[in-house]
Amino acid sequence: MGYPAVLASLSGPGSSPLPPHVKPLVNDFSLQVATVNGSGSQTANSVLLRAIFQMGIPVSGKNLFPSNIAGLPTWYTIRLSKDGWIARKRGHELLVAMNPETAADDAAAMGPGGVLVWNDAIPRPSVPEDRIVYGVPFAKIVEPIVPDAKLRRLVVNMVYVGVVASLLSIEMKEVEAAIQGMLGRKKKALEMNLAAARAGFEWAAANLGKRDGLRVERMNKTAGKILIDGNAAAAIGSMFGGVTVVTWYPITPSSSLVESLIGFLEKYRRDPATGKNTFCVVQAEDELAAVGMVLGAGWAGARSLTSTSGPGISLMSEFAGLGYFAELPGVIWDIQRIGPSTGLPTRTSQGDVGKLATLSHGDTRHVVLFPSSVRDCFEYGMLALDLAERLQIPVFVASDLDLGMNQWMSDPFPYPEKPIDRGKVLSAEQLARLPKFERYRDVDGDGICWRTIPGTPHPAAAYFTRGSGHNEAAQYTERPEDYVRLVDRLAKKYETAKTLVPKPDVEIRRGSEIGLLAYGTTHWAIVEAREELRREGIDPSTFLLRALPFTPELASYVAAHDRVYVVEQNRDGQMADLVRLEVGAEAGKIRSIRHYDGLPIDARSVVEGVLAAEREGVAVR
Amino acid sequence: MGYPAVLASLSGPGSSPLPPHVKPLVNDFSLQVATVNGSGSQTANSVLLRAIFQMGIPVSGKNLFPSNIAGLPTWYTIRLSKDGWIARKRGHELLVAMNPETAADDAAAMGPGGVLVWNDAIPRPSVPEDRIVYGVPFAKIVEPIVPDAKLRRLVVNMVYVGVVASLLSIEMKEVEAAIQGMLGRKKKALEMNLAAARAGFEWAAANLGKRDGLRVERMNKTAGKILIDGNAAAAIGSMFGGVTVVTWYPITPSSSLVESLIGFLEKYRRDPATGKNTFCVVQAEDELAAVGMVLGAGWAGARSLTSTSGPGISLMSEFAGLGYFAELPGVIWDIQRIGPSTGLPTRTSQGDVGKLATLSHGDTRHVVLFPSSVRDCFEYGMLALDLAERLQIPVFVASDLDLGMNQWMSDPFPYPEKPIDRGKVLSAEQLARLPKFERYRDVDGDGICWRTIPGTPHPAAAYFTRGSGHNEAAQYTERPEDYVRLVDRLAKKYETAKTLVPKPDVEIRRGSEIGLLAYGTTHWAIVEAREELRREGIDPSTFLLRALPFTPELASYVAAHDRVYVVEQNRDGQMADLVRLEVGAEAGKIRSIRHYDGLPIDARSVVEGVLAAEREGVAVR
Amino acid sequence: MTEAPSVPKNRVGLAKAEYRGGKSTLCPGCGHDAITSSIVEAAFDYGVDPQRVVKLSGIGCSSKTPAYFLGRSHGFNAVHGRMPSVATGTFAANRTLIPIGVSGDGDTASIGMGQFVHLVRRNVPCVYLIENNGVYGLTKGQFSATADVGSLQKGGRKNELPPIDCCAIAIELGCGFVARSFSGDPKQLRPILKAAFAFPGTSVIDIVSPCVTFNDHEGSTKSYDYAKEHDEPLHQIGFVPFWEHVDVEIAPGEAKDVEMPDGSRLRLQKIKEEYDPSDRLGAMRVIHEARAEGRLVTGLLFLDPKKRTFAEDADLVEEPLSTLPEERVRPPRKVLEEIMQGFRVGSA
Amino acid sequence: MTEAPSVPKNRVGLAKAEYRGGKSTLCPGCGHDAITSSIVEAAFDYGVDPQRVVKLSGIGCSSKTPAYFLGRSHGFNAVHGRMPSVATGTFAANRTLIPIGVSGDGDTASIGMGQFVHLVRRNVPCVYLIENNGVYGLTKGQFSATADVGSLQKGGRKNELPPIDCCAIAIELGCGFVARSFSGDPKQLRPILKAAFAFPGTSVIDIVSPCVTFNDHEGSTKSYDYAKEHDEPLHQIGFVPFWEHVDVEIAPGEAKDVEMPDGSRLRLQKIKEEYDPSDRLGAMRVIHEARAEGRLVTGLLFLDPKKRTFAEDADLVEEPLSTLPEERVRPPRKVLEEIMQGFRVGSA
Ligand SMILES: Cc1ncc(C[n+]2csc(CCOP(=O)(O)OP(=O)(O)O)c2C)c(N)n1
Ligand SMILES: Cc1ncc(C[n+]2csc(CCOP(=O)(O)OP(=O)(O)O)c2C)c(N)n1
Ligand code: SF4
Ligand code: SF4
Ligand SMILES: [Mg+2]
Ligand SMILES: [Mg+2]
Repeated sequence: MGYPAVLASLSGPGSSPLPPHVKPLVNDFSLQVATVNGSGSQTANSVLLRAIFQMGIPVSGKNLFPSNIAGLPTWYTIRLSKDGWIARKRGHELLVAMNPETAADDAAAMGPGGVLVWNDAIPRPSVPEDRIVYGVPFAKIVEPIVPDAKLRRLVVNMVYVGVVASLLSIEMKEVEAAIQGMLGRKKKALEMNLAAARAGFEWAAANLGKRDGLRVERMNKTAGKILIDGNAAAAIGSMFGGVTVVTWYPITPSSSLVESLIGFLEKYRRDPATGKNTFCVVQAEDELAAVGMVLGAGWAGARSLTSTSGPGISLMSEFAGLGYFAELPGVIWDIQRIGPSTGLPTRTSQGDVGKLATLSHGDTRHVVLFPSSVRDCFEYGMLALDLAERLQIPVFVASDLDLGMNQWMSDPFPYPEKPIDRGKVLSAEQLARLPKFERYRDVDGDGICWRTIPGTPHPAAAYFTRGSGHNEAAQYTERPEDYVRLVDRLAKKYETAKTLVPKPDVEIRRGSEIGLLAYGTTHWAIVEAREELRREGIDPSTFLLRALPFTPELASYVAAHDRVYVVEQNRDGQMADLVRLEVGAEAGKIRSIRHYDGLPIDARSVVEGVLAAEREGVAVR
Repeated sequence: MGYPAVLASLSGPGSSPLPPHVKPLVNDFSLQVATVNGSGSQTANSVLLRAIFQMGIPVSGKNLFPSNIAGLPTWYTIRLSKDGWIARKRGHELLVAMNPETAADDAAAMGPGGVLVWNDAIPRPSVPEDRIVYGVPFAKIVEPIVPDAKLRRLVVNMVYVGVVASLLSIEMKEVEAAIQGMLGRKKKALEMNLAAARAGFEWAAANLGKRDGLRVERMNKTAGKILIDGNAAAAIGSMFGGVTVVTWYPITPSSSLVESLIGFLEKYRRDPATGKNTFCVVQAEDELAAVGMVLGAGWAGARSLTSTSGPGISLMSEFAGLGYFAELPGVIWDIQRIGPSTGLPTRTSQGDVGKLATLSHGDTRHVVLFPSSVRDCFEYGMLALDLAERLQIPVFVASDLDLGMNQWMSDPFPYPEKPIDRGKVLSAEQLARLPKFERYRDVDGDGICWRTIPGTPHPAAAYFTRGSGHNEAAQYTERPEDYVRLVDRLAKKYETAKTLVPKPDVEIRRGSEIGLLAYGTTHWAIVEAREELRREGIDPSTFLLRALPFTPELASYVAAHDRVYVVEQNRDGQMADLVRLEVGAEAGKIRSIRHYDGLPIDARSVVEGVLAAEREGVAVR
Repeated sequence: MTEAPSVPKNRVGLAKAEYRGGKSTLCPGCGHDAITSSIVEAAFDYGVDPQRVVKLSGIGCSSKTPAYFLGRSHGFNAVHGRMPSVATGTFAANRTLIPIGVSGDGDTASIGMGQFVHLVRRNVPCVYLIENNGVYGLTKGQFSATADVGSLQKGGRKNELPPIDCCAIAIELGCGFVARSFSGDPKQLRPILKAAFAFPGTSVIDIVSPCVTFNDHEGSTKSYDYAKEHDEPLHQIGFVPFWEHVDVEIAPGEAKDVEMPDGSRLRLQKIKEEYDPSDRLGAMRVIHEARAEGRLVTGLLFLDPKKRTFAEDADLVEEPLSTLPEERVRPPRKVLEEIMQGFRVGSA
Repeated sequence: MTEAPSVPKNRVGLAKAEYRGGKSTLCPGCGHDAITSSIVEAAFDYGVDPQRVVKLSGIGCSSKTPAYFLGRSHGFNAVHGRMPSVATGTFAANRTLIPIGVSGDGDTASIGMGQFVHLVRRNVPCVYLIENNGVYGLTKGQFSATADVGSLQKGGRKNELPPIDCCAIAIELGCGFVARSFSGDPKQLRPILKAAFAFPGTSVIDIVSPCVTFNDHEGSTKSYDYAKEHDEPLHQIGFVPFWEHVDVEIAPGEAKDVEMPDGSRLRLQKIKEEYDPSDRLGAMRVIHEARAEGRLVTGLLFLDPKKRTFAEDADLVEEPLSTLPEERVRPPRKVLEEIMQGFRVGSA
């Protein structure tokens, strides 16, 4: 059409020389879009994110949304980092202010040189002189493109994409490719959105004199990579892990895990011959039922999972103990949000980890995996199902809202090389060759016994499962010694689990007194913080914890350092406590850095935490 | 009638000289009665216990019963201890064997000199030569007394009371007084049982040549004292604590708390003028509902409590977090039984304590009281209600089956001297004088805010309670800083709780390297063990922990010793872990002694645990 | 602020504004907001004392609404599906309170079914509103257990499971006041709400309340269009409060007055056929037939004004337990002595 | 062990002894043991394959009984009140299994009400037995939610709350097989059980099963005496399995045959009045009237043999999901590549 060519020829708003307080920043800043929930800005934000990503620049996108369907403020932040940092960064350098309610606060959060793109239909937020302000008549720009006023409300967002692209020199062809990718299947929407982005771009090119220092420049750091949220990654992993029974009760931020899993299963797991499902998804009436179904299914031989968040975990407590004690496989994803109670349902946290470790009354110890990346989500999607069957227990995967619902860069996931592990299951043929089958006899000495699956066509296959006292032959017993033998074997099984869970990722700095330790999404803040600390003269080691139970690497790590900072996203330092208990007499080395305001942790908080503690520590010692 | 006189003149079975392997034991042994569940032996056992108690001898009675209504084995053990030890003692010196199924094992559990009273209707259990065996034709003895064969099954148990009384020189007048006390209101049963006891006594006096060394002798150590179970004591305390709303869902071993509370309330808490109830008891449909009702009632101004056990605690998890976060008063008694899951529902444990400490998802910390005696149960019945209202939180009381359902000696409970504490409640009059009421404003700086009770007749009284984010004015908020301020205040409130919970009971042995630490019923084993250890050359200090959060005494105690043994009744050393976390760098001093077979812990286990660890420790150090 | 002198006051001396609450944060057009307005109107008209009202809810868009009405009443937004137990405890603590429970179809018929059933069984005094949109609004539109067979989700997925009819369940459980209405029909809903205020036990009101964001499309049976098209009121309802004398004669067969325990009267005017709200099985039949034929039958389905309530079963004193003075809740010294004596001699 | 050659075998070649389980530890005379016997008999007669049966239960005396029958079947004694979810998961994992769920009145009508309702709503294939004694046996005799108004507890306390009728609830929820029986009437219970084995969806069977220890006294409405005196069978029931040809003519009006999906037939012989088990509202009426008059109406209350089941709704492959081989549950490499491409370009 010639049109793109015209656009490409435009080099962005005519640039004037930068004033002294404006530093040029290339591929290393954050931009925030502040809108109203329900205004449909999600697509626009994703387009921006993808366009930058497609220009080869490392990005991460964080959606900060309210527990509300429409009307409350919402923010989307895109961080560009030429160095590849993907943790949240405090503050932002560019703000697109569409929401009058928060505009003042949002603008105030920018330092000198900050760039404000402001919808001129709302009151102009007042900012100090040394911020750069661009007013944009969004309504006027979108009007000619979208005659239907109702639709306009949605499409107007794509206009700011164009404006920002123009300001930052984001290539319009990438913007268009991103829109195409997202809306390719919806022709009308596609055209309207393309037009809106272009209109924004053109208007900005024609009307805004570039006065700020922010710029995007093509790099080559994202080639072949994907952008994906952790919940989708977990869903994909679970599908390739051969999940057969999925149960759920909707709850933010876990719903999208099962919702995308349903999408994949319906597409890829229908029997080619009959069109019938090789999976069963049940929307349960609540989480008590969801976990009961998962354990019933696991008992009956399914690869089963459910996904939930805090309140659901509490409701699963009773069944978690049954699963541990009666040795029932099943996978429970906890996409953590901030509690206690309903808390802030759309804010991230790592506040359940201490609870998961021993969920349920009585003596229980659970296996918990901590994915830190979308790749982990994919891998643990498979691994958790394997571990649940191998260990015959409920396995928890503690993700969080930040990982689960935000967009993360990743290399594409590799096809699994290892076959599915169904654990110790006796077939009818094996039973026929055995002198005797006893469900709870530890014949291998690893605490894990052989089981049979209901429906196994052999008269000796049956056994009785119960949450009350039972002996090796699965018979009811109250004898003190039978009980002790049983729970001691379960403790032994937990020891065995240490050999099966994923090992930590440890980077030792020889000679460093200081070690950082993180798990899950906190990892990204500590690796970035490590570089900042290095500039401050501290060169800490890092330890990415991947699972409970702890493996021996933890004790060695603590032994090798004088002070170990456990960094996490909860008020009470729940993991720091678990680490303290693991390292016993060395507990005095453990320090806790906690970030718990519901926003993803940023590197700066870690740096400040370490520096403050080190200063204090020096004074104390 | 002359009859008692005749009986009193009989000095017990004609005594022959003791063989050399038979040591005389006076007021310092255990006797066990092994029967079949549902055979009605409970009354007979209580009579035996009371008769000995009335002779001034310190006793404790432990009922070991199955999770079954009729047909499975059950045991009742009475320990006589002239020194006043009331923990369980391993083994028994006298066995009344009524149950053919367990007779062999029960008899085998006795050492040389052990005395077997054996119902000659069952096969004679074979015992080594050096045990003393008395066969008793119970059926024949009871037959002439009770013509109705159905009743006979029940009354036969009273015959062994007579036989044992005769063998041990328990005074028949005390046996009769005990029967009178228990059955005084049921004339027919009273007479029949009196006759049965007498018949047993006479038959034994006439037919058994005393050949053993066991004897009961009158002392003066129980004058004025009461014999009571912890659940009844808790019920009494709760009534005098002014409880108004009680909810429950039946579960062993907690049911009897509420059942006896209902009895007391119906008797003593009906309005004298109208006959109407000044309390409301609701049998809920499950524990989720029971705790929801308690917190709803607490919010609305009731003094409310519920009582449950392990599985119920798990089901209460979600509401526990709401109670913590929204600051709702309510008391939850956990009469612990052994888990995980259904576990052994009629066996004792301290396996929930670690869970209660942080019950629910997200960052929560709870106040937990640990009664160790029936007196504590009474006191905490009141205190827990006060603390719940003072701190505006759910307060847990972690008792156990051993304390709750067994009979314990105690001084009678003193009438409370302190008035009921309703905490910070604003009346309409106070509201009228205040410029402004904000529900969650920490005006006093102790983390506890003032509340109003629904129904308060003032237009400013209302506020909105929620489990989601809220600010000082009780308005919904998702702002990160509001959240942090709120949960930090809750943490401060937990600090305040440290000044309000009961202090530990500490006995320091100057110069001792070793400290024992226990809580709840475990206390009785450590005080006895201390004496035994002293004989082994170890003179440990003791620390009776009474509550979470820990008070500063704990850190001082650990600081004052080289090694602190935390003794408890669960597999995982749950309290030892909590103590380790509390003492930080000194965690290395903490050692854990665990007893978890479902039987109440005995002093011997503590002694063996300490000695083994000390030996090992010496080798290691 | 001084009020304009002309603001009308109700029988307890309050203006309508005093029955309002905070600003709604629901989607514009959400059925729940219309119900909120009806509650404000009805509470004002009936002259409910806001200081005695407690507003209780679970979790969901619907459960948020208690923050939007009766700002002078205590409110309690509990956990998902467990409001009934909180209501029960609240009432036990203070029997003079007037609980208004607001729930959603997910909150009641899915996670909350057990507690709902038992609240009704106990007949705990409570105006229990189910703001029924057939989906989980707050979690973005999944089907709830009241979705009709064949109803389409926004993405096009069809619901295969039969709906749970909370009214039918309530009637089966012996509930004394069961009604169904539509958020878009305030003329019907308001008198029903006033009658519920006058009713001393549990009143269950199931209100179709369209979710404009997730369940207001073609193919949904809980959309505005569907509800309007299929709404079949059983009668026209008027509420005559006890303090108003009405001498209007009723032509026989045209209308029927039902007296509430507080003396107020519900006037039910026949529309097509005579409907007898005291006939439990008749109500069941009407519900079953309507369901089979896809009709939305609204109105007062069942009423038994004389049902025994929770407070009677519990034999409570008249005063709130919550504020009984110490001397009425702590027995005297001699009682403890008597009890101790029992444990001394073993007769306790 | 070699068997005596004369032991009769059923159609799957098993002797009755092979349907027995462990020794009961319930109180002698407990109604639940009689139900256990009936299950053994019915399973033997029907020729159920024990290797395909799963026995599921909650917690309670009743819930212990799966250990006492069908020793050759897998059993699962879950947590209190939550057996339905376990049954649902089990069936989802393997649709060829035959779940027998055993529950108590406490386990179902108190703590378990929510899960019960949703199991029925989903029509998960399952023979669901409620061993109904009106009390919590295992915790020593507290009233459950099925206790009748006015029934006396052993200590003399009177129940004030109305009973929950699980049959009525099931019928309201559209359950396709609803029956009530009495543990003391094996002649009626056994054919009902056989019909339930032949039924492909949820079959709810509420069985009055007296608790001899806590609820068999005068004044109880769940005692043997009360049940015997008030039992009013709706019909005499015979079960004619599909593999038996019967040519007996039925005199019109005397009996009625209902065909089950497996070809078996239920023969219902009129006792007093004709009863039509396909009439949902009629069944409700019978239940309500009986309740009001204190009669215990037993028999097949409702049957709809063609109800859609869970497996159809879930559109499952025929084979058990539990044993599908890896190649059927792990999609091939190219699928992952396709998915990755979607996330590369943002079209996923
Ligand atoms: C225990 C628990 N599980 C899940 C959720 C998530 N959740 C919040 S609201 C809701 C459903 C609300 O549906 P409904 O009651 O119909 O209310 P609506 O939003 O449609 O008005 C769910 C599942 C939760 N808050 N708590
Ligand atoms: C969560 C939980 N709460 C309470 C209990 C205690 N409990 C065990 S069985 C039972 C009631 C059983 O009653 P029912 O289902 O009628 O069976 P029955 O014993 O009468 O046959 C209760 C309350 C439990 N096991 N788990
Ligand atoms: S999502 Fe639906 S139910 Fe929730 S506020 Fe919006 S319209 Fe109402
Ligand atoms: S207590 Fe009752 S229900 Fe339980 S086994 Fe005994 S008779 Fe049966
Ligand atoms: Mg809804
Ligand atoms: Mg029962």
